[in-house]
Amino acid sequence: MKFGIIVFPGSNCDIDCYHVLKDVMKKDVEYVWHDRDDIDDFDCIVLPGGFSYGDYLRCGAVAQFSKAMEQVKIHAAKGKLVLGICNGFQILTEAGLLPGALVRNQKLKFICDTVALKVENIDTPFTNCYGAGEIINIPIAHGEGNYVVDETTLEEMKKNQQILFTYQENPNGSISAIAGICNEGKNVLGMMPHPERAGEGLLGNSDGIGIFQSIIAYLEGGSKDAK
Amino acid sequence: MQNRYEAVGLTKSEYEKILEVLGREPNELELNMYGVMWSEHCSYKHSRGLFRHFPTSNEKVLQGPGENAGIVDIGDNLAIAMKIESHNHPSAIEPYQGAATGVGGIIRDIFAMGARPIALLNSLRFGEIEENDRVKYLLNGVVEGIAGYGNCIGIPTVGGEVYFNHSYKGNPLVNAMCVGLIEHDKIHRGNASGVGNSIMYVGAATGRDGMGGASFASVELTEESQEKRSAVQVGDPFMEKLLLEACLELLETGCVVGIQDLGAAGLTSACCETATRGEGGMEIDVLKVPRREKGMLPVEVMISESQERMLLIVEKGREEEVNKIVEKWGLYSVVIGKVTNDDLLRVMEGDKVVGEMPANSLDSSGAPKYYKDYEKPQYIKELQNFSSDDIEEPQDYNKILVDLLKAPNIASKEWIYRQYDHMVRTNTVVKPGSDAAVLRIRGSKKGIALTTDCNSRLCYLDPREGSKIAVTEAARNIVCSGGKPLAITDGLNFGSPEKPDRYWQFRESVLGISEACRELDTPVISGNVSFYNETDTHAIHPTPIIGMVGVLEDVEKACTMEFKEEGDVILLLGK
Amino acid sequence: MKAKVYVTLKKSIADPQGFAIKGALNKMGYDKVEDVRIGKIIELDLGDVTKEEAETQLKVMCEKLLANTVIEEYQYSIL
Amino acid sequence: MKAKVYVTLKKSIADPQGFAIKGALNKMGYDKVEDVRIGKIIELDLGDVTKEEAETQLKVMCEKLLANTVIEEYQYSIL
Ligand SMILES: Nc1ncnc2c1ncn2[C@@H]1O[C@H](COP(=O)(O)OP(=O)(O)O)[C@@H](O)[C@H]1O
Repeated sequence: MKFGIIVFPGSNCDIDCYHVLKDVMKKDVEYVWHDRDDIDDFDCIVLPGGFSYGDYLRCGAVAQFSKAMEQVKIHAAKGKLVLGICNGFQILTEAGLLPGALVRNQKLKFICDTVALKVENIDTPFTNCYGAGEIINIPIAHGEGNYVVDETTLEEMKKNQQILFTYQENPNGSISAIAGICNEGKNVLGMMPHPERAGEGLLGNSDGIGIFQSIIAYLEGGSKDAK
Repeated sequence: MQNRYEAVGLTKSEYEKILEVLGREPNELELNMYGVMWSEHCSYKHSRGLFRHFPTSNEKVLQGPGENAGIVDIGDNLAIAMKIESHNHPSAIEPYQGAATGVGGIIRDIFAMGARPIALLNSLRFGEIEENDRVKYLLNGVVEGIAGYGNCIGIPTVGGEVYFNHSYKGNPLVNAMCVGLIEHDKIHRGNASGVGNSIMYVGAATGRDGMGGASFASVELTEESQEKRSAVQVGDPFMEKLLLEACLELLETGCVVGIQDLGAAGLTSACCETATRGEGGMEIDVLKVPRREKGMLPVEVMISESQERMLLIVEKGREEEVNKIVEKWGLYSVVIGKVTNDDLLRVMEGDKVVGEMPANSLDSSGAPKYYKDYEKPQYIKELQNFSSDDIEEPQDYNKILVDLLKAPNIASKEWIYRQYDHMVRTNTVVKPGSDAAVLRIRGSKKGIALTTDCNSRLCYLDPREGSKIAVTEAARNIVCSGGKPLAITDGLNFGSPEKPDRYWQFRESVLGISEACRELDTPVISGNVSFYNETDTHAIHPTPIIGMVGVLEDVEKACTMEFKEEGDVILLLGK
Repeated sequence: MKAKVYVTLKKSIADPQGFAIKGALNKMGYDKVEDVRIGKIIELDLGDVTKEEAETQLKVMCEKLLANTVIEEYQYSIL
Repeated sequence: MKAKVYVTLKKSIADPQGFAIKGALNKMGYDKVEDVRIGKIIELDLGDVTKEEAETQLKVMCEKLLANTVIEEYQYSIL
């Protein structure tokens, strides 16, 4: 089982994801420079947080054109796993791998804090280690995490159970308090909160570990399928 | 008509000193280079003389003042680089960009040593917030600027302080501190050695930024230059992130013998400082310097303060290696000159020599140094006559408590630090809101504690005692978090040194810091002086900001300040 | 060839920034201000291309990069 | 009365965002693109005011709030 972390110019949570996967989860993990086009080896691709290309124009807008992202689209189409965190989520929506878009926080300020999330669907490769409706505390750090999507798509997402995480107290104005969603195939997850920042007791919180555990359990074949 | 030298901010005797050094009249380019380098900001001419009082070394200090940043040992072959810097005047003009570029500048100082920046802190002062929309505008802009830069580049802003006081009305203070981690054998210095080695330029292109100062006034400017000159520098944290990663990767290769950031006075200061610390001479060609704008004069190129640029001294023959790494990060590098052995800084425009002077006459080793007259101000006597017995005993202490908690200087600063990403890089063990921030050092059991402190009211009442208190408060914050204080960086913000009462405050403060640091064995390893913080009506309170680092042998033992459990015992230590 | 691209949020998308500015203007005494919306102008120097080339280029640039058509609409003018 | 305000960075001020977008366009194959600068457009509905009122109001709004005249310049048009 191998994880690949795509590094764009301006990514800065790449090493945090690497650390959690390598040192905490003890898994095989590699950085993937944005201009690489060979990602066949990886079972799960992580798009880390940060400010790819300075987040200029729109967050995640420029990163979608990298060679690696073309490969990520193919990887996702095969049903393999993609986890986009924060800026990674923004890139996934810009690239059309996830519906909707992320706009400025309602109160216009950048917010760095730890917030409570509800796990809405545990029947996915990313959430199978949580309990149904479990409340977890995960840090957020973003200025543009306000999720918007049109009503029809929202209804479809609800019907398909694509909403995986919601905020207990909506910090940024997201529609339906959405914090994280997956695609129809349930193999691509985008979330604004940072599970990799909640991976160790020393940092005060390890609620985020469940996501990585779920992925590993899924890849080891012990758990739910991606449809 | 104004004299040539006055137009660039120099005095008659300073001009005569230039004549003596050169043995001739300086041309416009040279005069401007002396003007910027001998400015207070670059030469520390009014403060340098007093620095000898500071304790600057002990067995843990690996690099004291004089380099881009100071470095102190924390054991296990690891060390901490740190420095604080002010960006007060730019922030007063344009709070967002002023604060942002302040953060950018201090980060470059840290990675220029070869250290990876791991934390930022900021110390802010504004006028009274309740009465003034301008103050709210400044606070908002400054905090957004610090957040905008630090968050984007991915270095956590883990602490700081903010105070509101009428003396800062019209003259806010914005001091940014950066802390880096480095292994002992990887320390780099801004040193141009090895005759024939290449001088390379990396980073953003040069524009006419930051050239609004008096020192530029005498140059005959084309209309285009006039129009395009801008006192406001704009930060590009994305570019800086690339520059940071590229430079750290370059330093690993061993082909870089010296590295220096282009800060105040731009190329002029980077060239003369690296030359002076190295072999002594350097020749550069302004035509080779990448430019953002057309038609720039040599002098504009030499003193531009465009952001996100670095100067590298590269082993001859290994330039391609540099280009390759830099290109990988989407930047470009060019050779703009070479190290020479003639002790001169020679500026070329193509084949034409357009300026030439002894390199060490420009930098602080050659700049003038002044000891000013000082005099204890009258106000001190009056204020010190005050006795707390003259205050009536309050009737309702509960109300007083609530009033105190409401006071902006005491109330929670969460509104500020919630806008800063203080967790990125997942090392922040103790987050903002406690006495000091604590970061773990990956790959070891250790942690470091960081804080900035200064109560400027106390410094106003008695600069010497107030400064001692600032140092000891920082030390207590470190100790309460579980750390052992190691060293400080000081951001000295004062009024005009040319006024005897302000100079007295400055001198007293330096003596106070020195005494406290000697007592605590926390040497001063770096710092910054910002003078002339005054308006027509008043000077700011003396504000010597102390940034301190401490080490925790076992980061698991870090302590936070909140009460933990009902029934725990509360003890009061000290009188 | 120079061009300007105007990118604005679709009507259906909330604009918190515009809303905040409306509030600030109302507070400044402009209490009749009913609506404020914020968009972007992108000024481009397309270099040495013909007007037709410019036209096609701009369309692709907008669709692909300059605007996110999920939430934004765009217009452009060639100068 | 509706109006549009255009706020752009002064020529003398560096525009890192524009520079980065220029780089992205060049990489996407538009290698002739020479310069990109990014500004803001503010669309206002000023409510029930006369054209003259709108004119004076806009000037003050721009100077005080909509543009940061230290680094930006503005233009407006009343529709
Ligand atoms: N400008 C700031 N930036 C980041 N953190 C800040 C800032 N101002 C205050 N803080 C944080 O808020 C907490 C309380 O600050 P302060 O009131 O200055 O503490 P104290 O007076 O107890 O030393 C500290 O953890 C400090 O780091």
